Amino acid sequence: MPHDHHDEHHDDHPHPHGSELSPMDLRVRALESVLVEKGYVDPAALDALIETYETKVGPHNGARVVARAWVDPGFRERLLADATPAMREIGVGGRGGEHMVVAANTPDEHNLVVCTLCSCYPWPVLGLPPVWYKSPPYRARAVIEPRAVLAEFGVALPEATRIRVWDSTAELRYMVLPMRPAGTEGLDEAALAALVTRDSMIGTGLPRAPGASS
Amino acid sequence: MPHDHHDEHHDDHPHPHGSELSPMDLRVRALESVLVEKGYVDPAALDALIETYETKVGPHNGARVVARAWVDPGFRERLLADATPAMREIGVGGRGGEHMVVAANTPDEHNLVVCTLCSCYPWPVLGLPPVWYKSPPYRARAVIEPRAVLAEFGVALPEATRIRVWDSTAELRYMVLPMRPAGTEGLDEAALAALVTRDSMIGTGLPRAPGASS
Amino acid sequence: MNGGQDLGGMQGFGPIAPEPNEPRFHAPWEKRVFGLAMAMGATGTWNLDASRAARESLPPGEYLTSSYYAIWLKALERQVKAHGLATADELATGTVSAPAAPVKRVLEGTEVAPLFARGFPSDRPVAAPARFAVGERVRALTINPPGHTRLPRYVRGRPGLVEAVHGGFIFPDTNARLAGEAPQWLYTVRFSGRDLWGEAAEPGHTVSVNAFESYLEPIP
Amino acid sequence: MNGGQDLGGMQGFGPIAPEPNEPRFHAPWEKRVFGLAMAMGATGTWNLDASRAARESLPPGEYLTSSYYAIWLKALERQVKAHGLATADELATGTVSAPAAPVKRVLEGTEVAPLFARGFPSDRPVAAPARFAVGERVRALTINPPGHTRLPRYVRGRPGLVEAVHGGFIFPDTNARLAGEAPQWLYTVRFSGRDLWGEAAEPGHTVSVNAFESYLEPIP
Repeated sequence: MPHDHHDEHHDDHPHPHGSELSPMDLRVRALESVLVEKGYVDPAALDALIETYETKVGPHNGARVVARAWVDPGFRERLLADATPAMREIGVGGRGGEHMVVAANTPDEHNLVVCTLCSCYPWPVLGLPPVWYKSPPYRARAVIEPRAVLAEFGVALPEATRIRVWDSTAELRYMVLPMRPAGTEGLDEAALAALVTRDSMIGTGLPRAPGASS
Repeated sequence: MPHDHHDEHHDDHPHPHGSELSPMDLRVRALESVLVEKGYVDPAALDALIETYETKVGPHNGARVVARAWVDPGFRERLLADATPAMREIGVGGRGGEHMVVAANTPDEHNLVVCTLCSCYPWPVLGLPPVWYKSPPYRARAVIEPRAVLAEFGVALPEATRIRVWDSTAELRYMVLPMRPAGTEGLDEAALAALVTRDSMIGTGLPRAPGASS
Repeated sequence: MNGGQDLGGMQGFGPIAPEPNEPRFHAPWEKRVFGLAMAMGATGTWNLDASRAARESLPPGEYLTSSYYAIWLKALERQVKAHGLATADELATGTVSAPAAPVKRVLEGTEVAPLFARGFPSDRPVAAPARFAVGERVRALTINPPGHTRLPRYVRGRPGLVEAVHGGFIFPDTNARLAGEAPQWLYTVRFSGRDLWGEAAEPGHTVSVNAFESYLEPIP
Repeated sequence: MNGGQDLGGMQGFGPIAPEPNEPRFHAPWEKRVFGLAMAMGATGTWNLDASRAARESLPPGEYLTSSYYAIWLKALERQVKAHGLATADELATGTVSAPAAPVKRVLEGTEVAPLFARGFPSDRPVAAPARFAVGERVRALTINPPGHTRLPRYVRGRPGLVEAVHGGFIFPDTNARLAGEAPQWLYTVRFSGRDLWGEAAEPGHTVSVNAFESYLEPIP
């Protein structure tokens, strides 16, 4: 068994057998039982899917892409020209990242990614999206008042910096390439990757400064 | 006491004292107690307000207006030119009907009234609006698919009839003047008024045919 | 405010549900809320536009899942608290624990019939001449104010025809925030279904809205 | 569909609520729903666009008051029932009482890693040349289809600039109703904040959306 909370899911006839099971747990358990028993779902596939997205994919993948782009101008160029094959060079890609676009922040322009219509997000690059990214306030406000949204995330940009919002309305998926922080000249790629936060690749944050606690 | 369900509202300290009181009843009772005790609300005014809108105003007022317009061409002309004073001639008007507009149906054009933003409705002419008029489905759909809405109300208009929707977005209030049904030549004003349904004055219905059961 | 109240053109709500022989009120508390909202409005602490603004500022999910008078109740409670007329604790307990605040007036029982029969007109004189005339083509402005407005989203940016000029009326956008009646010319503007909804609109369908002068611009 | 999902530009939701050290899932059932939705998608009974359509067809009030994975769950239950894969009674009891229906394929545990690492590309060849070129001014059409579409309301009728031409992609509006992939050219179109929201828009703000060719018309 690859994970912890599992034993409550594998008896055939779900029923209330303890206060730890919420009505939603019971409802989902019923659905799972039926779909598995009818042969539509292989329990091993279910386990593998959950394990993949719970433990394997995550923003560390995107951070590697960013760090590489910071140290390798050729990679950066390929990444901005056609992100999907460039990411594949370092083993990043897959479901939910089949058609990647990378938008580079500059002193003049800051990029911000949203999906107003649902929750599109580059899974293999950033993992599953956080609740706030999928929530009505973010989806509603990012396109109409992005500067106010950024301020709420503690990101204060100069007045002159333009804000470019990307609404993920098709199967393209977006990652922001943040600017490399000052004072990082001596850092190697792994140390740089450690400065790259998830939010800095959505556009709602900036990379950590070197020496700042993570 | 002017009405029936009243005694549960007049003790000073609401508390659960019987299963007939819902949580909402209790919550409103608390509010009422505080507002009355603080002297903002005169209980006699509250009674009078509720009695007025529960028992006095209603679509019978509008029906009188319609019937008069059917029998009196001069009244009809004044009603369509400036509805508020015309209605006052027969004692119809007041709060929620300060600025009335009457839209007359013709064989070429059918009128339909909605308030997409809230629940604006000509109270002294039609009474308080029914729940469906205030509900999201009606408010959402009346302006984008009025013919489909009319069909749901059982009103099938000829293809060539234009549909004119009035969205009550300010303090003007609308009443539809339906066409006088065929076969009503011999009826007096009171008999005609009995054919005028509330929905026919909103535009979601047509007057009853003479002899049809009410 | 592009809130839960701005419903024109939304989809997915399902059928309309008329109720045969619908009662005026569906529970005892509904009529009390109705009466209380009317009586508190008469104190002059706020106005009708402010009450609409309070209702539509409920979070959209809550607005859309609350019954009509539940929305009135929640808004009234908010207003009462916001204006210092009662505390949250008083509303929770029903027991008065803080002194009453002064209000401009209290509606007496004997005033209800004459006042409500007369009504509360919203027309006000406006010194400037009307900017638009009947028959003129205008466009509803693209505005998205965070506060109260009476220009629904579905007409914004759309061209229409002025079909009536109604005189000056209280401007809800300022009145709702108690910033003055600031009366403006009010128009009826008629839009074609195609201009509002596109080529798939039902044929022969128009929508008329009442629009304040500052909601409109001329079409050159 | 102008449903609860079409959120761009709505107001009244209040602040965004980031959660420090947010877990991947907030309850055991959430991860099961996630996995089940993925696994059932892999049976080929429906597609990703159909699943989006199922989620957004929840009544708007329910959509806006349901948690994210609750929306997934409700949509998945609907799809399973609509395609005859299970009955309402089976889902209520968790007990199988009807024979299984055939599905196109069943995802095996060993296939997950290679399949999901490879992904499921949505680009498709389109024979016709692209109608629009980078740098061209276009207008998003005014459309209000009752079914699934990926053109958000807030850009409809608004002028923008083509900034990228991406090749052919599956057209969600047909694919969602299992009426074919009908690939179309896909563009990135950039809109100014002022064109979308009016003069009060934040300065220097633009929004880029991905728009299918049939969502756009040239600006003469």
